[in-house]
Amino acid sequence: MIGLVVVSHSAKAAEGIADVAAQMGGGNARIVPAGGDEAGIGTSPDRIREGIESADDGDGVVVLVDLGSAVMNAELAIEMAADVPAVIADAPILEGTLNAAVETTSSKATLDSVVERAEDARDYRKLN
Amino acid sequence: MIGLVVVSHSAKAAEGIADVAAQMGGGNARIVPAGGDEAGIGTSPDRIREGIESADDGDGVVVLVDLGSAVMNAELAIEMAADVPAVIADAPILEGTLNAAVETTSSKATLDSVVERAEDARDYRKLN
Amino acid sequence: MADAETERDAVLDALDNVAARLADEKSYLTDLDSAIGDADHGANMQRGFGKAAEKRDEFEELDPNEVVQNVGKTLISNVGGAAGPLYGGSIMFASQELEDGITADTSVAFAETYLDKVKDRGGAEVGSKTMVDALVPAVHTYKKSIEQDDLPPLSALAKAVDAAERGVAFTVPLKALKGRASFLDWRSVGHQDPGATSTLFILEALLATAETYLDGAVERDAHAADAARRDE
Amino acid sequence: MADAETERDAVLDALDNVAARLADEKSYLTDLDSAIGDADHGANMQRGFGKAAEKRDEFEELDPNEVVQNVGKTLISNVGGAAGPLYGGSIMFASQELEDGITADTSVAFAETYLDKVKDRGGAEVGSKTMVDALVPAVHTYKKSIEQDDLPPLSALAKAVDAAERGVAFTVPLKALKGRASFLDWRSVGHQDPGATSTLFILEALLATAETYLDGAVERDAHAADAARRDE
Ligand SMILES: Nc1ncnc2c1ncn2[C@@H]1O[C@H](COP(=O)(O)OP(=O)(O)O)[C@@H](O)[C@H]1O
Ligand SMILES: Nc1ncnc2c1ncn2[C@@H]1O[C@H](COP(=O)(O)OP(=O)(O)O)[C@@H](O)[C@H]1O
Ligand SMILES: [Mg+2]
Ligand SMILES: [Mg+2]
Ligand SMILES: [Mg+2]
Ligand SMILES: [Mg+2]
Repeated sequence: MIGLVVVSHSAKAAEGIADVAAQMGGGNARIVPAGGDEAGIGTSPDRIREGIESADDGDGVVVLVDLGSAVMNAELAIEMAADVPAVIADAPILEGTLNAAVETTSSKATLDSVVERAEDARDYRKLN
Repeated sequence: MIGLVVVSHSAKAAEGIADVAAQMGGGNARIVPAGGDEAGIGTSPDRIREGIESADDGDGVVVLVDLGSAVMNAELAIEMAADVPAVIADAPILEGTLNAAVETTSSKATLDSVVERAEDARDYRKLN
Repeated sequence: MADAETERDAVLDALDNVAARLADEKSYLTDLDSAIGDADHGANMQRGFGKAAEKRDEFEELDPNEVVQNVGKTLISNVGGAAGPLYGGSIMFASQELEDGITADTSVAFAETYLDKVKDRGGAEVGSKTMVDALVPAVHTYKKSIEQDDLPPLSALAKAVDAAERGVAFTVPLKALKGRASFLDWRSVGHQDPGATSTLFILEALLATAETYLDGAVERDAHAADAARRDE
Repeated sequence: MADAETERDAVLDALDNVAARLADEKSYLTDLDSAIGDADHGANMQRGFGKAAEKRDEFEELDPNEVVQNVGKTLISNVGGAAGPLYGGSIMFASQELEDGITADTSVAFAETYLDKVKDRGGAEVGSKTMVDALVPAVHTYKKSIEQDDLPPLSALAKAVDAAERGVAFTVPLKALKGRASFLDWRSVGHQDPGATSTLFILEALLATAETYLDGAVERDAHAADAARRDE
């Protein structure tokens, strides 16, 4: 199953987003929060790399990010975890993680389809 | 100053998002997390109403939401807190809260301008 | 109906019956929600209506419309999920239609206002695979039976229950467009909607209550009966 | 340069000088970042280069390019923020250009590879109001001074520092298009970019180090000097 890593500047936000998404995936999705850094608010390439390695079961990992430096650290982490096929989704972090979590539990899921579903969340409207 | 209320299904996610956004607003923004419900994952119209009332200093409140039922409970809460001018932004919750937090610290901020900045976050791209 | 006291008793009995029925169906509703949601709809409904039923003593002091309003409020604070604001908020809002008592006409007004509020709050239309799919046929049938066909309310309600049952069955082959199930996209097809089902159970409990308070032949629609649920 | 040992000493001294300079400028950089960011750039840079400088003993065992690589790694894990992956990741990556030692040519290759990586990682171009605004003129000037004008490296580096200084000044009137400051939109105009400024300080510390290791007239560009910083 494709794994998900949630990279927010806040460790709490990453955990909370993973909690909500875990429910969307019916408890079956593999979702690892990797938020915050040693100083508190921030992101850490080492934490993200560990997240990627633990989210992967061989099928690869999609990484969801919040701000700019989360993207850069996620890229670095992906380079460091060179054995794991991992891609960053260009998606709003919470909404993208929910969509992605549902998709990972589909028997037809691929890295591409998970990224695509995550990125679909950009078009998600909340008000009628 | 216009207040912000962050309504996620996860209390942790709401708090973490508020933490990241507080930093974007240079520590000056009024941001109140109102996530989760008594059972854990969920949203509570009572909590959201309290959040709206405490975020308001007279200038009104913009509410950021995650999933469908957060929207409905936020609407109910806004009806309950009838004295507070409050609007829901149709925006990704984390990205919208960050944008909105920056805007609320502008001397020219209005309810409309804060909603608009929050909704601009729909077009925010993370990868180059 | 009759005097305010009888109306209040009827409302309180209806509340008890609805709460009891939803408690019975808790695990069934949860099973439905586990297929296309987060497996909490049974617990949500049982908890919310259970809390409301526990307030029976408090409610004895109130006018019938106030009882309904307070049931709505209690649901808002206790159901949770999407069902909380939809059921609770709409019941609370529609209770204003019962200010002058519960009659055939005010019950139609209540039903319509309730439906409008659910649609407005949730943005679902018929075909979105939600409680609206049970509600629309039920409310339309109820209104037409009373206003056009001059049926007695009990019979109109029985027809409405049949209509809701068809609505529930209708949700099975649809793709969910609203609520949590919509995240599943095509995978939601082939599953019955939990909220439409709980709407049917509530209507059935209301019908059972009405049978002890109202006279009149109960004309039901033979074709619809029991279609939705037992086939699953 | 000369033998690997002298090169390693030069790199280690450069590291010390950079770390000391950034420690001196910590509060200045933090002030800049508090105007258009989150007031951590001073602490980030000081912490990251401080940690790297603390590893001097460890680094004594390594080849010069390995020292540079390990400085990058240390920055990646210790700077934090956007500066961490930009400085750390790009230094680490560009260190491969120094595998055959540190010469005028390999230093140009290092500078270019470093610049490309920063641009690639962050997506900023000249005018985005980032460290790229200091880096591009510095790297272009360095390369041209060495490759076209045949200036000695020390002089080329001095010119590069002047160019970076102009770049820093250039960031003031711009609207930020990348990084945290871009969230401020128009409100970022009129403020000097912290990352461009720390880039300048690093280059100044490298120049100071080079002056103790390299010979050659130091040709600086009179007009640029001291423009950026003290006017603020
Ligand atoms: N936007 C909506 N409009 C109408 N009904 C909805 C909407 N969203 C959800 N529902 C109904 O709510 C039911 C789910 O309720 P419940 O499980 O209690 O809430 P949640 O989905 O938040 O866990 C669905 O089966 C559906 O009938
Ligand atoms: N995408 C980017 N490309 C190039 N430089 C950037 C980018 N984002 C930020 N920077 C640089 O990083 C500096 C801020 O660094 P720092 O304060 O340490 O990180 P953060 O903004 O995450 O707190 C900015 O002043 C800018 O020069
Ligand atoms: Mg549910
Ligand atoms: Mg739920
Ligand atoms: Mg900063
Ligand atoms: Mg920072």
